[in-house]
Amino acid sequence: MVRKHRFVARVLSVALMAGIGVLQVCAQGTVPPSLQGSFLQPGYITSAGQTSDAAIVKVLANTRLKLGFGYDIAAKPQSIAGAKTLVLVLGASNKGLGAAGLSLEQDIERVKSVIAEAQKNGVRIISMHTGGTARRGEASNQVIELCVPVSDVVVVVEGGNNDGFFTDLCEKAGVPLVEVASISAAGNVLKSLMAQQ
Amino acid sequence: MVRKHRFVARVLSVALMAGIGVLQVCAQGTVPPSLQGSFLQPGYITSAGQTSDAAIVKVLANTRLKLGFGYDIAAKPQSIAGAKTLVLVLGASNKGLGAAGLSLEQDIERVKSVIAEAQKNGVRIISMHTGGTARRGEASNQVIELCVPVSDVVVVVEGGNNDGFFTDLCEKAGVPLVEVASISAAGNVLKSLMAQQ
Amino acid sequence: MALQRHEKVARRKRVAMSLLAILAFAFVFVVAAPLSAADTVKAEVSARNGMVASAQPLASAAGLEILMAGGNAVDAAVASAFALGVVEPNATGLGGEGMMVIYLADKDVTVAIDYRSMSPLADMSKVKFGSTGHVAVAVPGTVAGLCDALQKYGTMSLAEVMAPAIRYARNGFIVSETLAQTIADRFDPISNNEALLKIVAPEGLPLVAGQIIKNPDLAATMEKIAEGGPDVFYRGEIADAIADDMAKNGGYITKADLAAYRAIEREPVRGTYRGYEIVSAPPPVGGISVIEMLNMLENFDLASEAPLSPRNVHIMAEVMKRGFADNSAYVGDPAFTDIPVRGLLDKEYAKSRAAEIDLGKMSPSTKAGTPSEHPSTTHLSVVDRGGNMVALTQTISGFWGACVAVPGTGVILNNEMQNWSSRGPNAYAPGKRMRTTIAPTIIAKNGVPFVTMGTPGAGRIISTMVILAVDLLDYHMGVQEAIESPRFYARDTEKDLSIESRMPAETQAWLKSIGYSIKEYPDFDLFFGGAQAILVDPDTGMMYGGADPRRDGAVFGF
Amino acid sequence: MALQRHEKVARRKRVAMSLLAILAFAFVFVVAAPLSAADTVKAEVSARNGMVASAQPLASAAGLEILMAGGNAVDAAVASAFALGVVEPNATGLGGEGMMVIYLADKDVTVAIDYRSMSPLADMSKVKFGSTGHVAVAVPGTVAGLCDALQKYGTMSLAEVMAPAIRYARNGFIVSETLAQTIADRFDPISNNEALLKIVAPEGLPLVAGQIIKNPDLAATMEKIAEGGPDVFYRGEIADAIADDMAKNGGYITKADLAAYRAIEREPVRGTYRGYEIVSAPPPVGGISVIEMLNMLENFDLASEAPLSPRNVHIMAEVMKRGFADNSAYVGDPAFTDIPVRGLLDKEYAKSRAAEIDLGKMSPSTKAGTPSEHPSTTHLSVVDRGGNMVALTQTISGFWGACVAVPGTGVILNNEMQNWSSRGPNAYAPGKRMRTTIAPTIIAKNGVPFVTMGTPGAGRIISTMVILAVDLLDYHMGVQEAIESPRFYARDTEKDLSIESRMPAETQAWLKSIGYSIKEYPDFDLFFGGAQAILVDPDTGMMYGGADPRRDGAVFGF
Repeated sequence: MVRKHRFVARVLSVALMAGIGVLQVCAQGTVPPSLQGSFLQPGYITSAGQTSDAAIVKVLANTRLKLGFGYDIAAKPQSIAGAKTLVLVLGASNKGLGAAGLSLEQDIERVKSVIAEAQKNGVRIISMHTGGTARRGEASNQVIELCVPVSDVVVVVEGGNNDGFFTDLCEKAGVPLVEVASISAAGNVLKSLMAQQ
Repeated sequence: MVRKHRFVARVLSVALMAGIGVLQVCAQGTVPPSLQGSFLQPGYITSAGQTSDAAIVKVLANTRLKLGFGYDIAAKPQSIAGAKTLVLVLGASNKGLGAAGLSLEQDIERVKSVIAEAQKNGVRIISMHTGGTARRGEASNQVIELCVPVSDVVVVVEGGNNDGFFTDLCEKAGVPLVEVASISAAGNVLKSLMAQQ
Repeated sequence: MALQRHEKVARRKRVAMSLLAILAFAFVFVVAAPLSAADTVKAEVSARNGMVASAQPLASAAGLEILMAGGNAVDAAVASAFALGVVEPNATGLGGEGMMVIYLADKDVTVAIDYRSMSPLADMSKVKFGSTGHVAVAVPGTVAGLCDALQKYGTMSLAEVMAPAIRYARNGFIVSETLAQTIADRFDPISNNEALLKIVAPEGLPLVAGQIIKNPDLAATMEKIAEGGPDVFYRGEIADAIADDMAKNGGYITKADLAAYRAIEREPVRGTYRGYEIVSAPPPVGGISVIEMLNMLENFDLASEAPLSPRNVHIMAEVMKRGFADNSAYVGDPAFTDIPVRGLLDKEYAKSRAAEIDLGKMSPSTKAGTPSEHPSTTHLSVVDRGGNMVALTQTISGFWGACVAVPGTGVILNNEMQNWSSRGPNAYAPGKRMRTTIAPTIIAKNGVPFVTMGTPGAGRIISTMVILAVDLLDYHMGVQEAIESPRFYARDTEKDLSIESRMPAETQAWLKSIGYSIKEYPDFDLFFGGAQAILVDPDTGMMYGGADPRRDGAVFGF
Repeated sequence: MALQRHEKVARRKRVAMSLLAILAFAFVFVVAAPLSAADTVKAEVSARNGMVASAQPLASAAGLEILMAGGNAVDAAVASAFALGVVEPNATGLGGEGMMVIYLADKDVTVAIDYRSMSPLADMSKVKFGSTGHVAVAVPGTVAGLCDALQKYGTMSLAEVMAPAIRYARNGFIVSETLAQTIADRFDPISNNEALLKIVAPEGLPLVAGQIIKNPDLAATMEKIAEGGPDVFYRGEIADAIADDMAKNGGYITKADLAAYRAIEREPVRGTYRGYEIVSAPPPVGGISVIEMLNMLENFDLASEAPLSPRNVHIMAEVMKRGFADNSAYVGDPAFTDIPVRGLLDKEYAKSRAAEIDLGKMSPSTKAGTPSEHPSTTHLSVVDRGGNMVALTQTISGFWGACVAVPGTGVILNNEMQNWSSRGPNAYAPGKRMRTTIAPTIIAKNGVPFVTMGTPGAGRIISTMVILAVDLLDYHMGVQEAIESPRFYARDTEKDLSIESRMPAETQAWLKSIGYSIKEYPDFDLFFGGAQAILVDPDTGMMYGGADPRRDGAVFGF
């Protein structure tokens, strides 16, 4: 079962983090060695909440880092066929939802179905929050609470975790949290998470 | 006596003006034929009241019309030695008086002495007012009242005679008044007044 | 360090010292205030010799520079409009369109120049236009309109008036919070277009507030136009680039479409309101509805009650609904649709419409089927020393238009094709201009121009123009005060009355009691548009300019 | 058509409807006003990201353009200063001089750059300097000062920041009423100089308001400096032109004088006033006296009475007289005179001076012998997004300076040589800088810059700066309100207390009763200077700019 595999990975990573003296949160920008290179190609990027931050992550991944990920801000379960890594970019955007013709509830249903598809196929999940305080709030919190517990790692750019919301959620769910200072640095973390091709 | 000569000229000019149907004021910009070419070189320009309009008349006369007049905004009696025509540019300017270090009273005394010198030597006088309404007011009126009655002709640019002040003074003193629309036109009048060289 | 608070408290204490002080204070204020009767968030700007009010300081500075170099209002408006295309690239530009109303005092000319975009000549009746990408793009009109206006009614060369815009594009300018937000919000479609991405994310990541944005390709494009005229854009090098990019990406615009484009000089629509003459932008845009609504309002004595009294807001809301219904039913491209212009502008017709209004209860809405509009529009007002006035509203439809830039040119293309209605006078046809609600307007009194005004704001443009006219002409507000007064919006197709939350509580309560459902927006919300206006005091010639605190507007005068 | 009057009456009626309305109105005003507590003639301008306040709109636009292109406050101040030299040619320019106080927030640098003019190195002790003509000219410092400031503290190239000034000089700009008046007033000496006449009377007659003035020679000169740096002016082509013109016309300035000129970086004078830090321009200019006067005022509780109460005006007048007397007695070029800077800035010394003041009667004046100063000065304030501030005051001494332009260069020369005193610390010496009263000043609170301010106005500069500081710091006025508050001026050497006629009648009556003779000026008179100031709210970072209605100032922000 996928669940069991992930449980083992979590125990290992928690043990490792304890070993380097950080319990819930990795030292800023550092990726736990156990996770380095542990995510397989091909990857696929979508938003959770229609934030255009997803497009930023796409540009980072594909234009700058040449990772060649698939991308659809409003991906459906069938979109991720063949993918081995799913990148969820977290944040609810009214403008994004409006442009996509979706309500927040509809988008949450969409994200749930994509996550279910990923879990069914053993696709591992990276959740990223790059929008800072501007992408925090009640609506964004809903998608964050949905995605963090099912993630294999969470990457948050400075500001987004000012209130410790990610820290708490990750601690509860036993998911490693990597905090970085900038969107650029988030890109570097993404690269180090991916297996060398 | 100079007075007698001027009296004859006035009678002639009044008669002439009556002949062309204008009693006190010539048709705009026209110079009575009796006055055309009747002022002799060399000419000399000074202010009455330290208005910088005197400098404008100087530029008109010398730069544009090449009349080669002498010039001193604060001319003294000895300045006009040899001149046959005196051009008084009328207007009291506080800034001009200040720059020359003169009070209005002192400048009026200076102008009186220059006029006396002119009359002594048979120098004919052209009074010009080119400053419009900006060069009218109590102080300017004092120099205008001093100069108009002793002039052989008065040239006023539009605006300066809006209240008929020059018309009344010229009528009382029997001095021909030429009204013009612009400073440029005043220059043309000056040229037509001067004898051809 | 609460210095500011300390000062405010100190000031309040002093002011509160005596009732007499307050009364004296209010008295001084009323007597000394030049035109504005109430305190305003933004200061009203006054000047004597010329004034430009636009949505961005550099665009206002461009117009000011041209006015101070001796240009007339048209020269300055064209300079500011080209500059807006650089400094508000999300809202307007060479790839967009607009409409301008010109009043020339010396020649007594009043004219509207329609440089609205048009659909390509190919049959696109089976195409789903969408809101982004190459099929969303209509043939742009800005270059033709601005060049025509300058040539016919300006006094300067294209090179002179385009110089500031070229400078800004080449040297760059600081990205504002507003601009950064529009980049971030639209980054998903933007990231699909390499050419646009190069402009707004030159290092890959979207530019953020405080960074410098440059568009050297656009500078070069404008230099070519400054030298070669509008043909460069419609028949030459830029036309080639647009047509190539369209062909490669499934777009429909060809060189033939571009070559066929013409700006159209139109007779403005004219009306009167309580003795003032209203001159506004004719169909296919919204001035006709502004006048129709004012005609209806003339049947009510608005000035007898306070500006936001329950009755007055109700009357205006009912008038808006009727005006919008007629707009939807009748307004379209006059070359393709017979528009009953006279009928819509008829005072008797307005009277009969006004008679439908029940002062005691909300009437149900009437007609349906209006197209959606978008807030990516920008207005500009200019007055020069000669009393010449220009009111100009431009747009690329949505923010960042179709999210398509033409490679190598810096030109960002509109998404006007989304503005077609499914049927009626605004149904799609090849070579037709779609309806929008923009309504640049000039108000005169006894033939002397008095106000130039306009606003972006999509569907709210027409209602906001009506509110401004009523504020100025019925309530005698100052121009900045009028711009800042609380806005509201009703439409035949919408169940809610949209209001800014500053609307008095008792008015809101009464409106609810007679059947309205209220949708509340924040105190100052860009949803209701971001107006610019200049008022010239006919007695003194003094100019008073106002800019909307709902947007980063700037009024400069000298 | 008395539309305006009609509107005002209508408005007054509405406002007068009830006492309640008036009270509500005053309340809204006090609460809503961002900083200004009273209505002002000119509007206070607010902005968040940067602001330029200068004496002329195009000069402000130049600074705004530089700020918006990402320049810092020094870049913008230098751009505006060069632009002022073009658009206020009667008051400042390459042939003049000035002093600037710079505060750099990021580097925590506070520095004054002295680019005051100096007398030529030749012995001119037997020369009567007069107020016009070549012997009145001192070696100009503007080019050295602005280039030094830019190089050390700016971020942009000389070509970038000079571009707007070059553009204005080449394209020209509309002559304002003010500029036309200064040409007319000085036309007598101007008409004696062919090169200057060519600039201000290209067709022979003086340019009048509404005409375009250009200075293509100056544009070319500035282009050469933009490319070659200040050496072009002090050692190259322009130096040749100046020296040639001097030699031909009996002037004393040689190429050696120009080559020897240096702008001097000085420690500003510093003081405190009720907890605020005052940073101002050091000798040979007037900031030291501003601080001395404020030190004296600190001994009185001004805030306990109204701004123009009889007692307060009396105290301030007595303080002004003492400060001016000390200025005359002690201030001169610090390279030639030992100035008791510490003594003059000492709080105890100020206290002993303050103790001389009899609150019940006017004291006779004390010391004598101050040089006359002239109003042809211009001030400029800039704040950028980083909190950097510049206060800069420039001059060519009298309007149109020496009324001498250097042929072929467009450069108009100063008449600073008239500013020597017959004896004392400001007596003439070769290579010495003459005293003037300019006093660009920055006020900080807890090390955070708060206000940048300055004014032209000859002898009134120092007293006006003191009034502004008191208005802002004691009376907590808004910046525009402070600039517009009625001014007054007392000096040890003058028998009269000069006031603007808005001074309350009871204050005037009481002052007369204790021995003052009053010289009344109109409501707003340029005699008292034309100030520009920017205040930054330390809590919010919001910038508030004020310009003086006594002059054509313009504040632009974004």
